[in-house]
This record gives sequence, C-alpha cells and structure tokens, in this order.
Amino acid sequence: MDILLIVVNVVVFLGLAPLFEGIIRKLYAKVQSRKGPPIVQPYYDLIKLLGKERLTPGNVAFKLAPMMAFASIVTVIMLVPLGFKVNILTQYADIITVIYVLTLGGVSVLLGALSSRNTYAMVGASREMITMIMVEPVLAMTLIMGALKAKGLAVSTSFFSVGDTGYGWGVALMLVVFLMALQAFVGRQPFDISEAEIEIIEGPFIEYSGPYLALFKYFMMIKQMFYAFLFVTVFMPFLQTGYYLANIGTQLGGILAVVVLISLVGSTNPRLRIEQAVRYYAVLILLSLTAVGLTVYGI
Amino acid sequence: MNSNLYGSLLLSMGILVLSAVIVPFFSEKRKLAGWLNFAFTAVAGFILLNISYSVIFERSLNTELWTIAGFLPVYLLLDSFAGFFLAIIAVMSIMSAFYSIDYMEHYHDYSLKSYYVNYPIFIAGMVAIITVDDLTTGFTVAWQMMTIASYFLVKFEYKKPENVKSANKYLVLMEIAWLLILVGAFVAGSGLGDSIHAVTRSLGASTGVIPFIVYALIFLGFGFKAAIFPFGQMWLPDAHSIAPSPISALLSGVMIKTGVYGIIRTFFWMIPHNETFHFSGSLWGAIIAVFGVVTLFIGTVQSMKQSNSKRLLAFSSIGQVGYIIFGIGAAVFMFNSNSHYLKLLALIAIIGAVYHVLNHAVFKGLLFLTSGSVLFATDSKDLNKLGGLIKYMPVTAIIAGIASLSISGVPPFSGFASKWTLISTSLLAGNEVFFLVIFGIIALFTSAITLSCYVKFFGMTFTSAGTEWTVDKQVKEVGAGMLLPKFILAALCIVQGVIPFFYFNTIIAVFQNSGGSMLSAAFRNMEIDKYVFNTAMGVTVEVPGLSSAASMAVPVVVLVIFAIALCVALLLTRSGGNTERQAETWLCGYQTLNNRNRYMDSSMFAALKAMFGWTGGNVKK
Amino acid sequence: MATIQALTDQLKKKFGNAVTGVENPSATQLFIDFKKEKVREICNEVLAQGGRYLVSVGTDNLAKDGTLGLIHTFAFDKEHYFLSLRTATKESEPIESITPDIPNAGWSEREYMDLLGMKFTNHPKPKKLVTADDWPSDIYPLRKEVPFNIKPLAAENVAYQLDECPEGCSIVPFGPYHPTQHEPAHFALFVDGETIKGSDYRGFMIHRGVEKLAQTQISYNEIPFLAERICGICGSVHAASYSQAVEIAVGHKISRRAEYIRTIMLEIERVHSHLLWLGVAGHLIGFDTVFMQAWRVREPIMWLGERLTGNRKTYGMIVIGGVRRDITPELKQDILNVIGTIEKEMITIKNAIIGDTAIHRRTKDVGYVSTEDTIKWSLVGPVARARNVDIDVRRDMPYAAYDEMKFSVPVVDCNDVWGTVLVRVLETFEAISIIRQALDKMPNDGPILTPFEDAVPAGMHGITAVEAPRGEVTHYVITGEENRPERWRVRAPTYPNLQGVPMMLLNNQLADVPIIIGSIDPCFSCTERMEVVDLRNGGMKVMSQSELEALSRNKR
Amino acid sequence: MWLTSKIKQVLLVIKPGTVTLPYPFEPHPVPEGYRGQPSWDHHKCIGCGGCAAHCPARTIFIRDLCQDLRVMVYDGGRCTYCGRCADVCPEKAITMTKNYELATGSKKDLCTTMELFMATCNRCGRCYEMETKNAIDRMNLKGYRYDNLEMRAVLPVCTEQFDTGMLAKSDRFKRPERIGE
Repeated sequence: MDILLIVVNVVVFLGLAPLFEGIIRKLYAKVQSRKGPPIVQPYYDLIKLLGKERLTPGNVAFKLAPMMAFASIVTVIMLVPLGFKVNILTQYADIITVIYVLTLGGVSVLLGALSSRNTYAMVGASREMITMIMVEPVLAMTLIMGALKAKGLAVSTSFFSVGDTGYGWGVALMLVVFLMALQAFVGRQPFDISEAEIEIIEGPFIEYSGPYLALFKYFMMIKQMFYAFLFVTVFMPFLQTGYYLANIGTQLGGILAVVVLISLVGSTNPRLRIEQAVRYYAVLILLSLTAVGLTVYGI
Repeated sequence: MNSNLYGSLLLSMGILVLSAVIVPFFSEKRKLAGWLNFAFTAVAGFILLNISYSVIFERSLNTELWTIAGFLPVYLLLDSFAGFFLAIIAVMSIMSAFYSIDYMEHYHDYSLKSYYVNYPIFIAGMVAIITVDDLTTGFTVAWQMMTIASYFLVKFEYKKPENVKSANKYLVLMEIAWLLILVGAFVAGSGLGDSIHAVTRSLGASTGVIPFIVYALIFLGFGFKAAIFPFGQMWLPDAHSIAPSPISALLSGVMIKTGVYGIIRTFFWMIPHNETFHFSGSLWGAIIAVFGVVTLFIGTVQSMKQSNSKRLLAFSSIGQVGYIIFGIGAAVFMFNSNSHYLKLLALIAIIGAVYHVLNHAVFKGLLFLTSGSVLFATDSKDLNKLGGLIKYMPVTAIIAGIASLSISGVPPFSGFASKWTLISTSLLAGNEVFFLVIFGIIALFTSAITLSCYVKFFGMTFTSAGTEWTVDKQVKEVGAGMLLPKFILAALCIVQGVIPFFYFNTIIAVFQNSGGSMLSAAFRNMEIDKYVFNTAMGVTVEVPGLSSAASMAVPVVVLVIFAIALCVALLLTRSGGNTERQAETWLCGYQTLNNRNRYMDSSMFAALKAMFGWTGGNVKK
Repeated sequence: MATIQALTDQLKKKFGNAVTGVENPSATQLFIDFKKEKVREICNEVLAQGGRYLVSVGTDNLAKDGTLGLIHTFAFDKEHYFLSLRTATKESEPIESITPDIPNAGWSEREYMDLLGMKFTNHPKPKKLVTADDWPSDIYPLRKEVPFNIKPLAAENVAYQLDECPEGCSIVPFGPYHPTQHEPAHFALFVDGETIKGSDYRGFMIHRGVEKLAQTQISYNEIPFLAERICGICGSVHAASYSQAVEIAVGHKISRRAEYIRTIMLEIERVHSHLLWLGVAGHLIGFDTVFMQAWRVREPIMWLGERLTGNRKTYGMIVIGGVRRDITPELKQDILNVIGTIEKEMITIKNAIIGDTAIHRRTKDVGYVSTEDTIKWSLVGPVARARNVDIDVRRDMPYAAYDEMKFSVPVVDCNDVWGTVLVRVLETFEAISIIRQALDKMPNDGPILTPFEDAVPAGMHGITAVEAPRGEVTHYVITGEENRPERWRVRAPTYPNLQGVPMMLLNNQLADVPIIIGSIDPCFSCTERMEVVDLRNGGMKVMSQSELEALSRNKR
Repeated sequence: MWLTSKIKQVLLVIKPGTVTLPYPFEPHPVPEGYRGQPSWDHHKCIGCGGCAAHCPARTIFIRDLCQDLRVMVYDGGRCTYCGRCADVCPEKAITMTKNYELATGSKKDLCTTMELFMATCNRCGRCYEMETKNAIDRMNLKGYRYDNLEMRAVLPVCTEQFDTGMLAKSDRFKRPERIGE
C-alpha cells in the first residue's frame, strides 16, 4: 500500500507534466491569436527526442547532467504528499533536504551547461545560477513559514501547516510573493532569462540534443508541475476533501488553475534583463522575509 | 594511564621536533626527504589518533602540570574535546605530508630545507595549542611555534616579493592576536602559567566591565585566528593562497580551527559559575552569532568574486568558519536562556558547529589538495585560464566534484549534514527567537552562494572550455602519490555525509566525556539521546514543544531514491536505441571555439557580483 | 544658406584650380569635379557648409582613361539638392581617406579597396569588408574585366583578424546563424560579464552581386525587378529609387498619376514595414505576443498587396517610366477599408504599448547615442529621428507626389530604442494619412507607364533618395552602353546605420544586443548587394532533394 | 499600472480570436490578378523569344536546334514570378496562374519545355527590315539579349584557374569597347 502511494506520485507527475506543458503552449497560442499545437504535442516531442542520435562534446559530466537533473526532480516528487496524503518516504526528509535536492536539479543544469563548452551555455549558466540563488530563498521561506507555523521542519507538517493552523497576513503575503516568483521558478517570461532564445539560444541547453535534451525538457516540465503543486498544497488546503482520489483530482484542478496563470503572465510580458530581474528578486526576498516575520509573531 | 597518554602526547611532539632536525639534512634528495617527513608525521599522527581515541571513547583526563624540556612548567589538558581536534590535526597532517612527497617537486627551483624544518614544527605547534591549558606561557610557546613555522611555510616562495609581503602581514596580525589574548588573560587575573581553571576562578571574582573586556579581547584574539569578519579578510586570503597547497590545506583545514577551538573553550569552559558573577550569555551569544552570520555571508560572497582558485578557496574558508561561529553563537545564546527547549537546541547547534569543523577540515583540505594538483599539472591557478581538465585529469575532477558538492551542502555529502544541523536548529529556535530565523535564512541563502562559488570553481577548472592544453604542453593526471590522500579524504566526505548519526553520537560522546564545563554537564544531564534518534543512520530530532519528528536528515534514503531515479533516467536515454557521436562546439557558424571566445571566469555571475559590490573582496589575479 | 550657387562659388573661391568642373543639370543635382589631392579639405568644407554625407561611389574607368573614379555624395536637406563630388585616381596611386572626418565613409572606402583595388591613406581600419575571407587579394570583382560569375581558387591563410578584445573581456560571437539575426552577419561582442565593451563586425556574407549583375548582364527595364529583390521589406523603395535615378539621369518625365500610385505603394509598404518591425522588436525582447499580434494586424496589408499587384510583398509594381498596374475605383475603396481597420487596430496597439511599463524597462535608455554623434555618424531614418535629428527626404527632397502631401515628420529626443519605437508608431499614422490624401488627390486620367522612346545616352549621372521605412535609400546611376547602366550604386539605410551599431552597443547589456541591432531594423541583404556569387548557371548540376539532404546532413 | 496594462492586453487579444489558417489542409484562395506559376499556351506562342529576352531572372532559354525547331525551356527553380514575360508577350500566350503551391522534391517538376515549329521564309529567312522601334525586333538588339549562353557553360570551369594575368592574355575576355572605337 505504501509503495502504491509512491507509484501514484510518480505516475501522476511523470504522466501529466507534459500535458500541462501542452496546455500552456495552447494558451500561449490563444493569446497570440494562433491555433497552436495539439495539447499532446509535448509527448510527441519527448518520444521523438528519445529516438534521436546522442551528440556529445565528449565528456562524462555532459552526459551525467541531464540524468542527475531528472533524478533529482523524481526524488522530490516521490517524497511529496500528493493528494494530501503522506507516503512512506515523506517521513525521511525534511524541508531542508527538499530544498537542497531541488537545488541539485538546478546544479545539474549548470553542470551540463558548463561541460558543453559553449560560450552561450556559460552565459546561460551564469544567469541560471543567479536566478537560482535569488529565487530559491523564496521557496525556502515558503516552506520555512510552514515549518514555523507547524513548529517542525518535517515535509508533512510544513506542507500542511496552512491547513492545520489557518491563514494569516503572513501567509497571505507569502502567497502573493510565491505567485510573483512563480514565473522565475518555472523559467517563463519575464524570467526565462537563462534560456533567452533570442539572445543566447536556449543558453544551458544549446549543445543538448536527442535523449539528453528530452530528459532536460522532461525535468523542466515536471519542475513546472511541481511548483504548481507546491502552491496548491501549501496555499490551497481547502481543496482537501477527505478522500484520497478526490484530493488528487482537486489538486490537479488547482494545478491547472496555476498553469493558466503561468501562461497568461508569461504571454503578456517581455523578458527582463538579468540585472533588472535580480533587483526584482531582491524585493521578493525582502517581502518573503517580512512574511516569515509576520508568521513568527502570529500575524 | 594518565601519564601514559600525556607521555605519548609529548612523545609525538618530540617525534615531530626530531623530524624537523633530521629531515632537512636530506633536503637535497627531495623524494627521500618527503618520505622521511611523511614517516615521522605518520608515526606522530598515529600516536595522536590513538590518544584521541582513548580520550573520546574511553576516558578524558584532567589538567596536569608537566614540565617540558626540563625547564618549562606547562599545564596540559587532554580531554575528549581536545582529542577530537587532535584527531583532525593528525588525519589532515598525515594526508598533507603524504601529498607533499610528490607535490613539492613542483617547486624545483626552491630548496626544501625550510619546508621540512617548519612543517613538523607547525604541526607540533597546532597540537600544542590544542593541549596547553593556560593562556600565558604554554600558550605563548605553542602559538609562536605554530605562527612562526607557518609564517616560513607561507613565505615558502620567497622569490616573489608579493608573497613575502603577504606573509609578513600574516605574521604581524597573528602577533597582534597573540597580544590580545595575552592581555585578555592578564586582565582576567592570570599569572604566568596559570591554568585555565585558575584563570576562570579569578575571573569569577572580578566585577564591572572586566569580564566584558576579557571576553572581548580573547574573542578578538581567537577571532583573528579563526578569520572572522573583518579580521579574516586582512590576512587569510593572502596567506592561504600563496602557501604551497599542502600547507594551504592545513592552514584552512586545521589551523584556523584552533581559533574556533579557543572560542568554544572560552565561552563554554571559561565561564565562572558562582553567585556573584553573572555571565551575560544571550548578549555574547548574539554578538558571536552576528559575527558568524556576517562572516559567513561576506566571506562567501567575496569568495564568489575570486578568479584565482586558491583565493576562492581561502575566502570560502572564511565563509565556512562563519557557519561554525554562527553555530557557536547560536549555541551560546540558546544555552544561556531559561527555556529547556532552547537549551536542547543549543546542544544540537554546538554538535552542528563541531561537526562542521570536522567536515570543513576534510573537504577544504581536499579542495586545496585538488587545486594543488591542478596547479601542479597546469602551472595555473587562474580560473580565467583553466578549463576542460576533466578530459585530462578525470580522477582529480571527480574528487573535486565530490568535494564541491560536499562544501555546497548537497545531500548526501558531508556538508549537508552539518549545515542541516546548524540551519535546522536556528529555524526551529525561530518560534522563540526571531533573529535566529533570519540568521538561518541568511545561512541557507549563503549556502546557495557557496554552491555558486563551487559550481564556478569546478566548472571553470574541469569542465568549460579551457586553453587548449594539448597545444602547449601535455597535461596529465597527477600521480598516485597525490591521488591517494585525495581518495581517502573524498571517501571521508561521503562517509561523513551518508552516516551522520555515527558522527552525532561521537560528538555527543565528546561533549559528555569532556568535563569541567556547563556544556558537558548539560550533555550528561539533559539526556540528549532521548531527543536525537537514529533513522537509517540519519538523524531525527524530536524536541518537546515541537511537532513530532521536528526535523530529520536521512541521506541514505535520499541516496537510494536518487540512485533508482538515476537508473530510470539512464534507461530512458537508451530507450530510443540510438547511437552516440562526438560533435564540435557550435558558436553560430563563423567562429570556432578558441581561447578568446571562451567565457571567462571573471564574467560569471556579473549581475550578482554587481549587486553585492558593496561587500568588497580584494579580487586578484 | 548654401544654395547651389553659393556653394559653387565658395568651393571655387577656396580651392581655385583644384575644382575642375561644375555641372548643374537640374534643380536637385549638382556635380563638382576636382583634383584628388584636395579630397579631404573639400569634403570638410562641404560638411561645414551643412552637407550631410550619403555615400561614396567607386567606378572603374580603366578602359576609358586608366583611372578609378570616386564620387562622394552629400545631401543639402534644407536647400533641397544633392551634391556629388567627383574625382579620379590612377590605379596605382592612393587617395586620401575621408573616414577620419566622416566616419560613415569608412565602409564605402573599404568596399572599394576590396572591389576595385583602390588605395586609401590614413584609413583608420583598412580591413577587408566585402569579399570573403578566402577571396584572393589581387582579384577585384567590380572591375570591368572580371567576369560576373568568377569563382577563383580560395586563398590560403587569410582568416579575418578580429579586433583586439579589451583586457578582461571575452568574445561572444553573434551570428551568422543566430536567432537575433534573421539574416547572416557576424558580430564579435567583447563582453565583460554581461556588459559590452566593444564589438567588431564581419558582415557581407550574403553578397549577391546585384550591382555587378545589373552592370553586366541585364538591361535597364529588368533592373527594377532585380532592385526590388535587394530587400524583402522595402522592395518598392529600391525599385522606385532606381527608376527615379534613371529618369533623373536622362531627364525622362512620367505621368502624375503614376507618381501618385508610386506614392501610395511606398506608403503601404511603410505601414507594413513598421508593423513588421514592431512585431520583430517584440520578439527580440522576448515578448512574442506583441510579435504575433503586430503581424496579425499586418496581414490584411499583405492581402491588399496581393489584390493590388498580384503578390503579397514583391509587388513588381514600379518600373522605369511609371507603374505596371492601375488602381481602379474598386481597389481604391478596398485600400480605404483596409487602412481604416489598420488605423483602428494601431490605436489600440499604441495604447497598449505606451502604457506597458514592462516594455519601457526593456527599451528606455538602451542603445543611447547623443544627437551630435548621430549627426557625426550620418545615421538616417527613424534611428536618427529618434535622436532628435530632423531629416526626411520625403519632405526635404520631394519625389513622386510628396510635394502635394501634407504630413508631419515625427522627431523625438529620447536618443534610445524607445524613441525608435515611438517614431515608427507615429509614422504609421502619418503614412495612413498620406495614403488617404493620395487616393483623394490622385488625377483620374493619364497613362500609368511612359516607356523610353529612344535608346538611353551613355555617361549621364543621376542621384536620388527615397525615404524607406527604415531610413533613406540612395541610388546613384551612371548610364552606360548596351542598354544597361555603367555603374549603379545602391546605398540602403542599413549601410550607415549598421556602422553606428557598435556605438549603440557600447556599455549596454548582452541582453540588449538583439533589440539594439533590431532597432535599426537591419537589412543585411540591402547592405550587401555587391560581390560576385555563384548564380547556379551553365554546367551546374541539378541536385535532387535526397542528394541535397544527404549533403546537408553529411556536412560537418 | 502594470497590472491594468496586462489585463488590457489580455482583453485586447481575445477580440480577434484565432486568426491563423488551417493551411495546408485548406489552401487560402488568391485574388484576381495573382502572379503565380506562369503557364505557356503553345497554340498561341509564335516563338518570338521576348519572354526569354525580358526575363530578369534569366529563367527562360531559347535555343534553335535547327532552322525549323526552336526549343523554349522555362526553369522554374529561379523564377521570381514577376510576370514580366506575361507582360511582354505579344500574343498573350503566357498567363500567370493562381498556382502557388510549388514546393517539390525535384526541380524538374517546375520546368516547362516547348518545342516550337518555326516556319521560315524559304527565300532569305528574313522578310522584313529590321526595325528598332518594333517591340519584337528591339529584343534582338545587343544588350537586350542574354547572349553569353555559351559562356555560361565555360566560365565556371575556367574560373577555377582564373588569374588576372591570364585574363589580360586571353582573347575570350575583351574589355568592353567604347562605341565609336
């Protein structure tokens, strides 16, 4: 039974992440008055990429990086309480572990970028790292806020803290900050700076092709779904119905709503410059610090 | 038994001094001198390890008065806390000595005489400063042994004038630190050669601002040594980056920890407990924690700006010491509060701090040895020039990767376990002490910056596109003599990360067995075993007042899940049944990859560097 | 006021014998011949008198008198005439460069070093510009004796040497295959962190030998179609400009109705081009919705073009002597309907863009160039008008039916990319108003095409400029024998503007490079007309699809 | 400010809805007068060669295989669809069709070849005075014709060994002479 919950986690995330990506693409197309690709296009993309030739610059790190990225995000999704239900692995990690494992995913992207020897990839890596440093605290503080509310760093208590202890001004502020940082988490406009197709040609991924690129793409899609899921779980505890399957259903509904928001914001904004983005992130960090402070004083 | 251990301590120091006398005569035969030096160091080191095993797991000793060299009466103390540091010194000096055998070939136009005179003296000095139990005579001897020997080691490449200048600066600052501590001791009412115990007693009798002055002076003195902000920035990067790499490994890995040792001793052992004396623990805890947080943040940010690999590592040492100091500060603060729950967290915080001392010694030593290997193979420590070495030095590259992940605190490597301890205690304390949450968040944020440093360090050295090494000269993997110590240290990195509970238990034992302080009393009385559990060799903390399983770090489980996921990923890449081919780097079609269009290290993280421009950081080539 | 008379007198007075001849065939044309020793002084004097440098034209007269000709052309905007300073030099003798004073002449001079083998003294950057890296150094493709489709053996060890990168910078290559550049050109950016500290440009990778082709292979009446294909966006502008240059050179008058139709075509092209640019600019700052929406608004114009001329973009409308198709009353109504809807959409787009702080953040203070530098570097078009330089040849040198149109020239003093956005948006409204006026005032009778009656006499010079959407296009024609021009020089607006790009890039961020390069609306094909390329002719082998695929896959 | 402009933008784009076409499933109809692929009506063609002489892209070749047989080849691979050939054709034998879907795997699909039987005056082969004003005859003037047909085959080969010295010696390449010389 315990294993089954983990399997459900993996199946839901791995199975539906490309679908949400497809929905985002479709919504982008709608905003741009286009027909857009079919919603299942990301699945086709992945399958096609998996069948292509593997081009490498000839070092191990390059091949290892996409696998590490994929593995790190899969590790995280195995731990999370999908359907508001804790599984057997959840108790073995606390939020600091989750933050660090998520970071490992970002590090893998950097490793891949650096080992691809390409100037653009390096520029992309430099930007990706800056983004990571500056938005990870927002994620951290969201979880820390939960931890402070629940008086414990365990994943379960921290994720469910809002549901257990109720909303407050701190939570409300953190909710807003999380939404503002969401685009940066999932790497969409205006914060797709590290990939910036028009300047540095997909940055870290420029040298990637075939199955390796597929893994990175899959990683990005799952990451995107994970952050939407995180938002839904932490800030929308009212979706809890009491039944496991119904919970998964309502959570997926919540994720869909977040995904719609992501695509609307993404399609109506130009990309920022890195130094503008950094200033923006700094504001976010200060705001989330305020939110944590408010939470500590029970406001 | 007592006398035996003290005797063997003196024996080990004697062996080291003997080495300093004998080995230089063979300095013309470089390899032989190296092997001899290693042999002496190893013998002394194993004696020290034996001592530390005894004092940690069997029985701590009390202070004893010994007369050294016939005329100098000195109080020595071998308790388990000293034993723990002795073990670190022993392991690191053996590794470093073995590494030196091959590495010193790099300096073929320098005589190795001074190196082999000073190396054992330096180690003996560090051993001495851990074990002497006064702040005046014995302390002075130990401090000067350590300082002057390390001064000559730092100055090893004396033909470069800027090195001599940096070394001189180092010497002057260390003497100032010594003076500060000495004055502190005298203000506290210590006579020449009085044991700490006596000093504490006379301090307990003092009133008014005297205790503040004493603590401030001693904290500053050891702060200089431990390289806290802003004192560390004055000497550490210059000294550590110019010393030969095995020495840098010792300086960063071990020597600055003697400062940490002094601070811990001061604020947990040198606290008088009588009715008249009141130690303002929260104030001192807050001060130390602030120093720690500032140090860890500034040090790490400055480290990120460096383009010289050894300077990067040196600045990063400042940052990592910041974590330790922060942990100590948080522990002092919480320990002196009235809440039972905070006191428990204080114990965990101090475990974290000491654990980080161990971890940092291992991975920073390892990193310095790695950058030494790179320097040996390529003759460059400029990250703007290095690059692409993973192809030529794969083993060193993998080891450097492990060390970098460790210092960045990525599970399941060693840095994670200790940083996790420090950050989680400060966050858990947050419900009562808000500023510790802020500090914890800063520490977490800084840990991301650490990551960026080491992504840069590893990326720009081993991956990325470098000078086409094969054009000028053949870059080869360094020999087994330089790989072996790195292997051992890298294995330690992993072990210390994967089974943190073992180290927790050890450190708890260390504190429980070292008598004479409120801390060890607390460790014995508060039954910490009830709150810290073993979960698959990971650590779970359950503190009353918090929700069940308040925090846990179980690297083994994470490791297993990760490994399974990695296998799935590998299967996925092979699922298409496709072939693999090597391809050229694509740069838009007109230019091909060359030295001029490779992205340089100085360009990395430009926006972030600009944002943190106010932190300074003395960037040099 | 340096009127034609005043200027001639001044130059004669100052340089005396050095001025060897003055020709003034019409009110807008002034040709002055002079001795080559005084080239720099005379050009400086012309600048001082208020001349604006346009372009230099190099000619091969070796067969006639053993010289290479060099013509520096200037515009006097306020006095409404063009000045051409003509000189000549022996093949072996160098001539003094005017680039130190007029930086924009740098490329023209480098072009003739490559193509005609002229030699210049004191040129600040005497590097290869046009010919390929491995083009042999002693073959000058624009000389008359060199066949148009020559394919010499590649020279060896002649890689182009990029400029020295400043200390601490590394090169980030941009192009030729880069999404910022929709056409191939290479920028080597010297980057410190993310800040640009300098750049070098190596372009001319798609020279199609248009001028050489026109001078050797085809005839007057076919060149408009060739000219139209110089540029995919402002095709009519080149066709109109070429046709006007020939008409001016030989004094050929065309009907008023044809001139009105030309005006309408040019303005339709402007509306379409500005909308296209707006979309591309959106794309370049990562705002694809602007891209898609601007192009959606543009699409009716393309279909209108199809109905008017038979093609979406390469209208093929303007030829020497007039235009090919008439605008019937139904088509007139059609045009009015289309521009009506576009005007409405444009107003909403304008409001959306002007209120969008996100766009401001990406465009304001980006690509700053001071007004003085703009004038010094002879930048043209919206790039100059966004930097407070009030030039527009539609108003200054009226051609076609612009003398009867009432319109204002939008000029702003933002001096940055935002300024060019503003100028282009405002110009679109002006263009719509001009189309309305032209349709209203157009005479109802008159032939639309007045072909040449007689063979065209040789040796006549004509220069004209047409305001293309991205700046003025200058064409210089010297008529020749065999029913084709002796020399035809095209200067597209990108030619001067691209030379100003390094100045705009300096100290900006890497992320701004696309929009800065985009802000001049670069048209590399326009700029790179020269050079001889393979025309897939004669003994060529027709490759099947599978062969081509195999070739492109195997090529590493 | 930022939020309102964003909301305005979203509302703005909803109005037109989806505008992209379902091409290639439903080709877009083209208007009257569209300049698509040219088509030759061999019934009307008199073989004057005007199209060949006026084609700016030189995609139409005329070769006389013998006195009676003229072959016209249209090579659509380079055609610019300017419609110049249709304009100049005196017999309106060329029409620009509405066909624009010309992508193909083989270039041959785009080519047209016509073999025209040319009736010749049996006595002298040329029955009227050469008139320069006559449109057809003007096409035969020097400069109107693409008269280097043979050169086209020779040049790519010889330019491989081209050097300026050889050029000076060669009698194949003459500098253009001035009229009157």
